[in-house]
Amino acid sequence: MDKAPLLEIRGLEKSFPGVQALQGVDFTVGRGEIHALMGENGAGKSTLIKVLTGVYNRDGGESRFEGRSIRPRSPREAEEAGISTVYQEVNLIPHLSVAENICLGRQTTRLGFVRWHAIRKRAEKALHRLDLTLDTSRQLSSCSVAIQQMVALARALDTSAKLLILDEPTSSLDEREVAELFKVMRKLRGEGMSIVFVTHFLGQVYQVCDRITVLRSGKHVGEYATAQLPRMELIARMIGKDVTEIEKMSRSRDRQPAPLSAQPFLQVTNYGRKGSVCPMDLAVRPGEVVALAGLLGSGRTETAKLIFGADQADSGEIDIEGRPVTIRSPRDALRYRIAFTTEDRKVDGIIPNLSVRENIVLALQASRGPWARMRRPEQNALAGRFIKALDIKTPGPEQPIKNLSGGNQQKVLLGRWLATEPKLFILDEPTRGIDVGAKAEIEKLIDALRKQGMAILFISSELEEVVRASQRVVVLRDGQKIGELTGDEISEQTIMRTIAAPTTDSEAVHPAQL
Amino acid sequence: MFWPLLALALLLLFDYLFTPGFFRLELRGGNLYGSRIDVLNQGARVMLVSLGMTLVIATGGVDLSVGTVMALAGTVAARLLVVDGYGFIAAVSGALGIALLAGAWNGVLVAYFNIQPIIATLILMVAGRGVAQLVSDGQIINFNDASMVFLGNGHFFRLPFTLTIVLFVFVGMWALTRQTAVGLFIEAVGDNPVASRYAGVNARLVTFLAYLLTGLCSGLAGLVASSNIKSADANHIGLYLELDAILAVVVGGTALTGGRFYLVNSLVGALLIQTLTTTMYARNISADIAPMPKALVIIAVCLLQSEKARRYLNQRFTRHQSAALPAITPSRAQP
Amino acid sequence: MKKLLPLLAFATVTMTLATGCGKKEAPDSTNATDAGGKKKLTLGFSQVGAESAWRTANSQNIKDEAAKNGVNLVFSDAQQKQENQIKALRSFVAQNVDVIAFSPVVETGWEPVLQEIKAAKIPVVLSDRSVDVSDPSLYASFIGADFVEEGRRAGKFLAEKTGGKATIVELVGTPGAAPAIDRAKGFREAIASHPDMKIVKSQSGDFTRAKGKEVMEAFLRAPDAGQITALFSHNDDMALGAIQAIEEAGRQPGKDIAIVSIDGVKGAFEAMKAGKLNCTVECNPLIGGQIMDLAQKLANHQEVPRRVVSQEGVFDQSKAEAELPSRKY
Amino acid sequence: MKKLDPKYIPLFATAIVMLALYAGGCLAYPNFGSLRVFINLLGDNAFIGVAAMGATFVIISGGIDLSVGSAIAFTSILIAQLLGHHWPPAGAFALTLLIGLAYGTVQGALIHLFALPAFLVTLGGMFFLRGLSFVLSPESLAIKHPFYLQTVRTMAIPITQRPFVTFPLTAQCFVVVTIIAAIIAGYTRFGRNIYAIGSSESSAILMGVPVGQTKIGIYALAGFFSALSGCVATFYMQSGNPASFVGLELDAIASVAIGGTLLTGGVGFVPGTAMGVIILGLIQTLITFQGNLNSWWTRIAAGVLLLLFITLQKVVGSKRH
Repeated sequence: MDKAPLLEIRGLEKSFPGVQALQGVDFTVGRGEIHALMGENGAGKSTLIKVLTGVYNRDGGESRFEGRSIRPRSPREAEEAGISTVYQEVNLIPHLSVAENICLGRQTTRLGFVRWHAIRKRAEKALHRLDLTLDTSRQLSSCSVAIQQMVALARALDTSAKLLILDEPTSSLDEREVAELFKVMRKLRGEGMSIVFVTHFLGQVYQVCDRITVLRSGKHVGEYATAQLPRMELIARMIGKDVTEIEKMSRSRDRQPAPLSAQPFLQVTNYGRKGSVCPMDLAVRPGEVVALAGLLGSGRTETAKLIFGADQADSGEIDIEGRPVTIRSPRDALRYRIAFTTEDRKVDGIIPNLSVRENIVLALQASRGPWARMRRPEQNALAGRFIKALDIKTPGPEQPIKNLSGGNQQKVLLGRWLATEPKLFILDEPTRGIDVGAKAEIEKLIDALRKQGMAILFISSELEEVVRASQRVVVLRDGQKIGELTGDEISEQTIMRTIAAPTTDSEAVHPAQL
Repeated sequence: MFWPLLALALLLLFDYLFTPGFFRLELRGGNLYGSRIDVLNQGARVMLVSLGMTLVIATGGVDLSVGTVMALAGTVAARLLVVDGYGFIAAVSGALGIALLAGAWNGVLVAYFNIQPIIATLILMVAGRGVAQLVSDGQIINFNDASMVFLGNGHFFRLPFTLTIVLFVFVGMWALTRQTAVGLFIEAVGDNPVASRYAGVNARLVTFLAYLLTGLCSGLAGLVASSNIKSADANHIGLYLELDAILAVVVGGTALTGGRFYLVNSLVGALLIQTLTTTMYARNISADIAPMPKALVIIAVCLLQSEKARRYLNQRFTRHQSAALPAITPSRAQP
Repeated sequence: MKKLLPLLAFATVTMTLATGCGKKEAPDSTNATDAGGKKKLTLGFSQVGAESAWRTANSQNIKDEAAKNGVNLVFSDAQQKQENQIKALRSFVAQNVDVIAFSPVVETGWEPVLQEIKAAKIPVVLSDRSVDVSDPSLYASFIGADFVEEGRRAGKFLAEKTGGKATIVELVGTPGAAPAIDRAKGFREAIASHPDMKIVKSQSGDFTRAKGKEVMEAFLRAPDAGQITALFSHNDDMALGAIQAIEEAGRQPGKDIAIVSIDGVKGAFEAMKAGKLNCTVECNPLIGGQIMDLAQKLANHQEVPRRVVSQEGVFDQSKAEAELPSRKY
Repeated sequence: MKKLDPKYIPLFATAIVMLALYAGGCLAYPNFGSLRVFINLLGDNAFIGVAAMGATFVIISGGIDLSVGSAIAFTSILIAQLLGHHWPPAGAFALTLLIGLAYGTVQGALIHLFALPAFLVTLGGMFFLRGLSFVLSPESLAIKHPFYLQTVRTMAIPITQRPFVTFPLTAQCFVVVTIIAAIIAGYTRFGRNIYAIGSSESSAILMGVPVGQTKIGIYALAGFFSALSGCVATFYMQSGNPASFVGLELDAIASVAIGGTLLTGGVGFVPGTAMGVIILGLIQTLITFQGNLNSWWTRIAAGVLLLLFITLQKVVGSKRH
């Protein structure tokens, strides 16, 4: 890295309505290096990449590529400048052939007509650089995800790319496929290409990356040489902690009482779903908060969805209060008094155009069925009660929920489920994206519910919160349960250690680095 | 509520000023009589169908087969009365039975087989009229059964009896959707199907029910339409009525993307459409040209309701960004 | 190459169809024969649709007469679409029928298909409606009512009935259809000599009852509606619809407003009996027998008259009661 | 032969249905197998075929166009009027096609720029053009221009003399337009972009496909094909009729669906559409040959086929996952 860096971004700003996604972010990528871009949810990784590749327009800041100032206005312009991207989920056209996917938008033409022969040649050539031979006339959707990923990579290589951005390319690959991908990445690096590698698999970062840039909450945390940043440190940077500080305050937590009952409300055994959650055991008792901890993509949300019946399990049993049951849909879950607030409020939480009142009564009404409509006074009383109890800031119960702030929307959703008087409450990131005051209130609420004897499954990426709230912590990594902490074991440090600890069976992918 | 009423008011004002006789109302043969009564009477069919269509559109779907279901119901009733010699009750039950069946058919295809609503209902729209022709054996069946004729021609409290039917259906529909939780569920499913499912709503059943009710409404409209001319004409009953109904619902402010629905507004929308038609008749404009102003009304109202259109001018400055973002196409049909 | 595959498949399939089945082409080889070995006449008939009671009676009569005369009838309903009718006619040619008869949906646009039929040497009988073609040899005979005469008779009756003084509204048939054009023409001829008879409004009711009613309602809404004293309807169905509209308007059809229409369907006789309709000029739909007769002659290369006018009368209320029982349609 | 790609299954089913119907007709009715019937299938359905090509592109892109029938009627009456006012045919065609292109562009722009549902916009287009046709002329107008009286006929290619069978201009148009459409779909960037948008619009954006331009272009193309179909229809009918071609959009959509095009977009075959058109034509012909079936069986059969093919698409589609 004797020459000037390939890409140099200074003070990048980008905001969306209500969110400052990037605040003065710097990012530098040298020539011929693999550079990891790390950060938890909401850190601004994908925004940074989308600005870089022209999907979004930036609000401020500067980016220089090969010494020239660039400002691509579309993915195509970015490609022309030499920046190619492989996105998180394979963003290709499933119904078209492999060859076409590689060349779409820049097909070889003669007199305006597409030359299929030339396109296939090009595609084969691009795949060849990845040491891959395959029938390029195959429909993409008939290929495995790994192959699709390779096709996406080939597409990126088909242009004369100098910088390749891989946005979480490994999330749906198995170990062998990941190893294959890494081989290709190293080969490309050898050819002088620079690669930005976005991933949440720590092991992988230490396996292939030369340097690491960490973002948190839209801000630049730091840039480090991989070899000089121990895993523990990296995790600490990502979640915004200082390792030494954590070591010091390892006993900062007042011990919380044991659960009220020994009989678990929910007991899952060997419960899993291919491709998302490895079979695992999990129990939640009344009066107990069990936290699911792990980094992004560790399978926390997937586990919750499985228990709630939003996804269907393909192995294992589930017992409610000691009796075996089947939960195949959220309606089943509701029948067993299980509640679930989802991670993504906008997509699967709020009904945006309906009022606060209607959003609150919806689940209770659904559990009562369509014919036993709650009378209006009852609805008003219910809505009023939760608006008051949860201190929901709204001009009134008839306000469409979309007009409320994130924190208040979250409270409405909590209210929706509390109205059904659940026995098990699954809370997936209940405090994400809401202000500090509301956060504290929600934490207090969780504690109060626990004391009332509710069983709570709590998911949060903020370890501090996890430690404060839970009696038991189940640690997940890569869709697998890798540990369970109880009582005094629960501290940010131990959780991080568990996450960072190498496991014997995946040694090849996650080498010890701590 | 504001836009359709304003449009209706403007149209009526126009008629008041420029269409002589439009506002005359008199008592003839003991019944109220005049253009405005015509609007109500002729508009009854559109109103009936719009009521059902409102629910379907609220779930994010659409039902193209309403006109065909009208023809089916009318023909079945006439056939039972005239050809098979059954009584009035049997005829009406038969007609409404077939209408419910048609609604159930659409509902199953959309809710349980996940076929896009446009296509699923297109099947019945195409084939149904053929079935109606078979039922009538290709004939126009004339009938004189007094009860049957009363449905579309009788008077009640000096007003056309059809209005009573509309009122009855409206109240029934209102009770069914607003006095039970069905309305809330429909709105929830139409607004955010995933979140509704997570909240425990049986989205499929709700969708199915919407199509079923639309079938019933169309059946009633078909009875009224054929009764009005004392004959069942499988070719012509309800022709293009689906378009008027969709228009009435959209003008009434229920978005084609689903969600909140407004039964009363749909009725206002239906009246607006019918007033438009009647005005054109009264002004001696051929009925054939009538679709043109209707089309302009559709597009104008939709543009007014489109957020994107409203923001369009503001966005011109940051045009590039909006072009790069995926256009939000409101199609729930995608699997 | 892959892109071409479906196209190639398609081409192959069509080629196979064209050549494989094409060999069978053999003129006149396959017409049905009856038990006696005598060649059975095949008649292709393309009907307009089923838009009115008159039309369905006409269809039924043609089917009945074909059965009675031992004619092999290929009947096709065009659903009031000209494009369907053209397809049906061309299909008749392909089927090698002996004679083609049809009632055109509209007057225009028949030149090419009639030329094709002529090239195939199949005689054509126009039933009930005429066509607008430059070459008169394109059809052999036209059987049906004289629409102009019908219009004249209606006009004459109305002139007598009202004493030559009337404010008339007119319900026109399908725009562009021969009966609509000719009936309007004949009616105007007949009332031309009565300066006090005026047509104040004229709109299409498409020959259907529903439209007839709707349009009449609109007529009756106009501020000068009170002056309307007579209605001329191009067919009975529209008149029947209009009668309903007039009754709803609180006026007495047949008395306040004199009504004359054309066709003579059963419903019209019932209305006359009830005093609601003043007169219907018969347009006889029972021309099936005559068509069969013409077809037989044409198949045997006999001379046929170029114009056959169907038998019809004018019925007013006085004759209605006596005539009603004998009306089948 | 490689393993059959599942997306071709509906297409093969279409071919089989078409062959079966044809073979059935040949067996059941004498003369059904004649060359004339076969050519009639192309010639009689040419205007549907041409319009269905436009609909194919729209549906592949995941949209819908309901204005087809009205657009054809409008075009036919426009041409009749222009020729009646002594325009030269070439000028009349050019103007008509231009208008078709323009109105398609407007529809596309409304759909893309204002995010209005295609269904609604084209419904508006359907109403508007139907009304406008009646403004141009309330009744059908004969076209007496010599181009129509002679040239159209002389342009038919004679095939056999006894019996005298020709390959009419309409059928020629159908074949040529099918080939052009197939080339657009398979061999132009524009065509490939349509598939990409229909399969995954968000991916297409990220892959640098000019989505907005293409979407507007699709509707413009559909408008153009509708206008072209109107021209073909005037060759067929030698008249313009504002009341004609009602409901043709449904035939077009049904043909496209029967031809194996996925109604959710992304997969579609131009030749399949041509086969779909022919299948519908075959059903109609069969019913005419049968001679005493109610012609409404055509509609019922079309509905049943539509259902069958949609079900087939669902089954094939779900297997792929």
